[in-house]
Amino acid sequence: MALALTEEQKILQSTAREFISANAPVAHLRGLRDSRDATGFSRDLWKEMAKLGWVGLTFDEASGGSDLGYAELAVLFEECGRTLAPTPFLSSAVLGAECVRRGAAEPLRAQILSGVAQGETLLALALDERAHFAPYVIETKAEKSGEGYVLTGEKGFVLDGHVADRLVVVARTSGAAGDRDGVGLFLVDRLAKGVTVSRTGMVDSRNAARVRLDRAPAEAVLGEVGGGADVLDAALDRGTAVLCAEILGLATEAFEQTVEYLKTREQFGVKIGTFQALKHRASVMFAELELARSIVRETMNAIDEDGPDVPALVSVAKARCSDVGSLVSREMLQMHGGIGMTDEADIGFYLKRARVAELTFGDASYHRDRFATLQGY
Amino acid sequence: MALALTEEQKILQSTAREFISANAPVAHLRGLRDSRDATGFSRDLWKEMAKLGWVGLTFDEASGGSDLGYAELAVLFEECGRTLAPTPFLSSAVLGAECVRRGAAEPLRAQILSGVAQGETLLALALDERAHFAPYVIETKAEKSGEGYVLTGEKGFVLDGHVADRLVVVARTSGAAGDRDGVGLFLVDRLAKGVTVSRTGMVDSRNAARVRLDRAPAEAVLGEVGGGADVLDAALDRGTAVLCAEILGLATEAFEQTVEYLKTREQFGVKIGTFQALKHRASVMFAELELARSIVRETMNAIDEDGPDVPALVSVAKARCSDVGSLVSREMLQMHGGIGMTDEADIGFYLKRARVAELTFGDASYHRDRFATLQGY
Amino acid sequence: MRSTDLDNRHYYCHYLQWPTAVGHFSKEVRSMESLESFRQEVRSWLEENCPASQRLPRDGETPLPWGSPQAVEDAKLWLERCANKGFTCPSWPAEYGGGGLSNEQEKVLRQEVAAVGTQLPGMSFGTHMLGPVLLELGNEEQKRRFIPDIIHNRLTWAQGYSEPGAGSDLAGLQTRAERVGDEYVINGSKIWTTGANNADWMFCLVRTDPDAPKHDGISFILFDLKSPGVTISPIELISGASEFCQVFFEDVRAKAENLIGEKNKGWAIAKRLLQYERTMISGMGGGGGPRGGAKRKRVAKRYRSMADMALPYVGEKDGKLADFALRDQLTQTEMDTICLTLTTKRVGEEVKAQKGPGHTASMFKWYATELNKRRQEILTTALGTQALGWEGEGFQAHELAHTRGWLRSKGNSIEGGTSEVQMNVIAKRVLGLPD
Amino acid sequence: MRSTDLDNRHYYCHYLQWPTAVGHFSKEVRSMESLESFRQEVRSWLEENCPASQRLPRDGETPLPWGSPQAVEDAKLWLERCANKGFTCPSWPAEYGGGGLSNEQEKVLRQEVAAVGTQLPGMSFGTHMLGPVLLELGNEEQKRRFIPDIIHNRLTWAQGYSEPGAGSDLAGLQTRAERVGDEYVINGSKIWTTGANNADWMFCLVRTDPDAPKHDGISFILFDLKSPGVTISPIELISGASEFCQVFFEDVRAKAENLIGEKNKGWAIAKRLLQYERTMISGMGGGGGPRGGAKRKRVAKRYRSMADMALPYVGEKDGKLADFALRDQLTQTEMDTICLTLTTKRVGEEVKAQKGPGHTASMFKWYATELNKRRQEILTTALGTQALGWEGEGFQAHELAHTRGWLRSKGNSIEGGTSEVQMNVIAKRVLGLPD
Repeated sequence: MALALTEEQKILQSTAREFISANAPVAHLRGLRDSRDATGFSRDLWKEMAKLGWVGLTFDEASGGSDLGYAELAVLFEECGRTLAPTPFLSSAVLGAECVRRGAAEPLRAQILSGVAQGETLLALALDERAHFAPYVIETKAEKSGEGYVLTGEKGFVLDGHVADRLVVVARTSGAAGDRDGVGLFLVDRLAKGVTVSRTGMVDSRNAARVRLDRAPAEAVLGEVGGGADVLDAALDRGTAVLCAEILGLATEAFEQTVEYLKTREQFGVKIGTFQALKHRASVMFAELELARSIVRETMNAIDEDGPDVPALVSVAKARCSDVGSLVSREMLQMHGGIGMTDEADIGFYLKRARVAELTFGDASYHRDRFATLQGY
Repeated sequence: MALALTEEQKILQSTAREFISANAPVAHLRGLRDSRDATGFSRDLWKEMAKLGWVGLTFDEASGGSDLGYAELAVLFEECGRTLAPTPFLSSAVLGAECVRRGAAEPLRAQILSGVAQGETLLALALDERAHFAPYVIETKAEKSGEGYVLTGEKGFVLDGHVADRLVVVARTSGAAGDRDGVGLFLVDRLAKGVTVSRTGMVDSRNAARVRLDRAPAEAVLGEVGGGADVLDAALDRGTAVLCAEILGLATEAFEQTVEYLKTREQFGVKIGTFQALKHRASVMFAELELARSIVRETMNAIDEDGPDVPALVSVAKARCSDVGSLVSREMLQMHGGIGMTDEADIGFYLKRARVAELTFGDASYHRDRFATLQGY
Repeated sequence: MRSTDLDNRHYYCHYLQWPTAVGHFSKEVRSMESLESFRQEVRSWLEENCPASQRLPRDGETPLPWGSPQAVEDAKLWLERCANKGFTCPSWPAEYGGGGLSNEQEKVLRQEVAAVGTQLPGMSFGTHMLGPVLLELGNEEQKRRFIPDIIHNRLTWAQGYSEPGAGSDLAGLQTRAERVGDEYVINGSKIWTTGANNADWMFCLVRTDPDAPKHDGISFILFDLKSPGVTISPIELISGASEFCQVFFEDVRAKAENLIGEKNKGWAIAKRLLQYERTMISGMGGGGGPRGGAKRKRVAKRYRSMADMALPYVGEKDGKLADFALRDQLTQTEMDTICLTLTTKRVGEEVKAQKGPGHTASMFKWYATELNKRRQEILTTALGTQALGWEGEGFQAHELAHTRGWLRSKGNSIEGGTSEVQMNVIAKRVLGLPD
Repeated sequence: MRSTDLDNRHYYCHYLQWPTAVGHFSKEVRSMESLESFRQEVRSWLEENCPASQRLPRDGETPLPWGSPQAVEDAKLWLERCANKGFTCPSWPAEYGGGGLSNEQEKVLRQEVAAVGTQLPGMSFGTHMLGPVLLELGNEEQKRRFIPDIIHNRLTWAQGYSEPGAGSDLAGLQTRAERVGDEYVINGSKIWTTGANNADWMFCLVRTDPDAPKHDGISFILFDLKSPGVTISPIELISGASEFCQVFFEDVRAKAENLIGEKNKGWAIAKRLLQYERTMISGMGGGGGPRGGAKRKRVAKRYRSMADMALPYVGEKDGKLADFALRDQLTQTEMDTICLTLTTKRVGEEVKAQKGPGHTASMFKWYATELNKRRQEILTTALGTQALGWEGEGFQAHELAHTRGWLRSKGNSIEGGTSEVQMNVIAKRVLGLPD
């Protein structure tokens, strides 16, 4: 598959850019933050995006989707990244939906996915129990109770957990924290008894929550009981991949704004873009971004071909995008000087989102370690 | 103790600079290399240095020394570093002599040390058995034989081993490779039977050898049998410290020559030192060197006070000097452009020596690991 | 951002030991005996005058809570007592109320102050930036008018330097001051003015000749911020509320007698003050050390403050911090901190003979701020998602403080002259590279 | 160093896949049917004409030793056969002896060539630098005189660009050429001339108007290196002997008809050729891939060539390379290599429509050479003291080769335009930053 965008993808890109810059510029996120909006994103906007067919872009037609690929989905995430648009895309339409798609039986599967595709149903993945990404370090317990399971434990950094209708909870039926075996995925109604959700105020003004489970009943098991790691890993790889696309968009926008500033800001009677030290740093950013763009595209192609390289490529992509997002957002701030430090400017929003995305699903050194392990050294 | 040089140290510095730049400029090393000199350094020069009292600078008076400190010795090593002067200073007067000073009984101790101080006796430490510094990874065996010990094994990267009169061989009486216990230091006559020494041609045109021991008899044990690691560690810390001083001198000289080149070389009708990107890189080098200078001085003070921080400070110094030597020598080459790539210029000599010194006694990451371990984390 | 946010200073300064007493106004060397008697004098004065609440508690003592009414009262008293002796500015001439001490005496004073577990009070923009400049370049009348107030910290000063269009290029400033009678009438705006909303007076750069080349039309003037026509609005930062303000001037009237140096020659004064500022920023935290003095102890020092912060989040493996890449980076930062601290000490020793700060201040300012940014980034990585909170539940107070501190640290390499400007200064002034 | 050391190219090129056939002289698109018949044609031609010794051995075959008399003979034969078909320069016009193929045909040719496990022969300064420039900017007579020779590799060309005082600032060159009758008389010196001691002719930049602004007095001329007055001395590098030479000219006579383009307008030609050079440096290694074609395989690819080199020296712990800091760096380098390779592919796709190389060639040249330097440094660290040998016993041949290669790699970011120059080009041409 090609790494350059196809004509169709270019059209999707320009449609998305137009729609998102009109409906969800950075001011949109700022407004939600300043008004301390209880949802943290616009449900109306989300439904608009569903109507455009974006939410179910990769779902099959039976689930109300458009049967397109991650290559197309990445185009949307890149555009959302440019304006830092807050939506439940990652939590519902990728993480949650991939778990359901791969793990749920019909008719539950189609029922939930079409709800998601229509922008009605929101999902969230309740995974993290530590401050660092470690998907098998699970102590939340799933215990047999009658026909089903009840779950007990505590989860943090649950993206969009505060508004999700259903939670996909990662819990353990056997083994010890750190074991890949014994991990299962359980679908839980957020309003079920024993479920307590509290929103946590994040630095990037996006949405996350803590979830406490106290013998909360599961409505269904996704995948094999105790063998959920296969589904989980596939969902996480895809979630990580689209997060990379988001970072790529964010960093591209940050870079372009910075280059523009270098061309217009004057100090010492000249444009600051004439300073060679800044030029060289801009050239470095340009190259690093070009490399990021290529690996993101390749990763999406591999996902769409369901190739055996997906995990390795996802790690290359996340390591690189974490580093690039960090580099570009820091340089953006430094090169803008004092104005970048003010809340009034949007620069801080880019810096904050880049840092959160950097740590989400493992940072660069996590993914270098994972890649090396996958390569067997 | 002060970190700035004292008046006495400044006098020593200028004496040393005058002597070494007159007698051992880089051309001296080049000449030895080009003539494939069998010794690899000038014995006459070494005796001159002995006469000046430099070789035995830190030895006590009973051993023919001047009873001065490592703070003074470091001044000499810095100056030797500036011109890459090849001498058996490190091997004989620091590594070997420290082992003898700390481990040998009188009268052997004073006899050997005064031989060293006079520039007559040469010592070498036969330690490495791996391509990476790992002082307790010793498989060379010391076996009881009659009154004494015989040694069997193979050593590499033995500095000045090809001309040493006596070798201090690190060998094991018990335990397994990697254990600190069971390591002993044995004094061996290089001409004894069972000892085969072959010189290895190193990239920095300095002197190293492989030593094969086939039931070679030890003349004496230095320190406790099987408890030689205390002596060894102390000697290695001091050897590493003076090596840091050498790198500091080397890097300072490389930096000064580079700044001078930036001020004189013209391209595009201007001095290349006007280019801001190069200015900033020069400023970075300046700062990193200033920091290196301070830690080298502090380390010497700690050695002279025999303080408990010596191992930690040595690791800080070696990590920093390894990095600084590498940074400055690479920048020296890049900033000089094509001329730096020619053998005719001296720049390659600095690059090569910096790389060898970087890997000698552990590189930066080795010493960061050691420091963290010493700090208990 | 031109100015220094005092609140943030501890983020990048607390691990630096700048030799504060470089001795700008040293006198004749006293003999060892008289030094010893001076030491005794200081010691008993301290015993009598330094309130217990202003010292680190001795073994077994219960510390007074910070900010308790008693401690606040004591702090005022301690400042007043020190100011009366001139000890807030120990080396300044006694004729203006300074301590009048020699270098050696000041050193003794600081040693004894440290020995009782306290610090000399009153460090401020007045004592460390404006004061030294006034003593060097002000006229007699100006010194008599302002120096005693500075020593007693009677006025809080704001620094009117940066403007919206003139950040790194400070000399591009556009705030106008026109002479009208014995006053100047000021119009324009300043930004990044630390603590302007709590300050009494401002030392301010103004353009008094708009037609001259940009460096030649600037003057350095002092005026009361309570004057009519001054409007002050605080600035919100990416890290939240800040001490920074934007200050607007509309026909503000300043007395002409408070113009320092010559009219249109203010640039040299401005630069001199910047050198003092850089020294202060890069070097703060000197003064009171731990009880027990500076003698090298026979126990190894511990350098693991970052590791201790990281451990609860990262965990251990075989007795080592479990994330090896993080451990390596963290250790390098600890090491660089040690080296930087030693360098401030060494350079301090080397420039002892010199008067005033040298250009290496640029190196310290630049390196210390970049190092702090690095430190904050590494700790953010170490704390993981616990470092990503903004407010509310789910985060401990120190975690939220870390997040704000991390964000705030991004300004360190901009305020007080950007890192880029500092590197230019090093290249030009220290290395002598051509323009 | 201006020129490219062919011998060293594999150090930084072998892991790059530059789309070699960007199609500078593309023709009309052929229909799929005729393409398929072309493929059959090529396939049978290859089966008949490509000697077995010039292919990778098939399973079970014994490879012929490289450099054996048979292989050398076969290599000549293979070159001659390809040249006769114009396949050394597949897309060049048939009228000058080129292949005259369309983009699509060239692609098919390369696929089939790869499928039999070989490469198209004859890559040289002639085919990849001088040839394209002559076709674009030479006159008819010059094309007829030189292009066929280039296609057949009958002449080895040297590139007379850099001078001792003109490295990065190529246009500062001082070698003079004065018109005397129908000749130019050349005096001066060139440096970093790759393979001049084995070359037949030189394409050379000379100053034909010393009074004009520096870019306006340069001409581009070809002449025979066997001419009287040419002296060639090889240069020894820090890594040992090299293909580089310094070349001195004393009243060397070149025919005026061999001046390419207009007199004093040679700078534009020089720059154009440099773009082709950068493309070649950053992109070499295209062409023959492994047998089996480019279809994504259903087994995961292996990216561990550096780890495999490091393992025997560093050892394993829990199945991981035992030095964790090294493992992290090494992995980053492997990852960056993957990303760079993909980027050459992506940009290749994106510029397919464009004619000739674009300015991103600067990015590839810069990034690939810096990446190779990084790779060499990491491997040096991995090999430890075994990477520090120069010659003689105690080191394996591949270890000594590594040492030389590490040293040689330092020149990569200087020759062919320094990294600094490439970054300037990116900033100006790609990002549009002001001068």
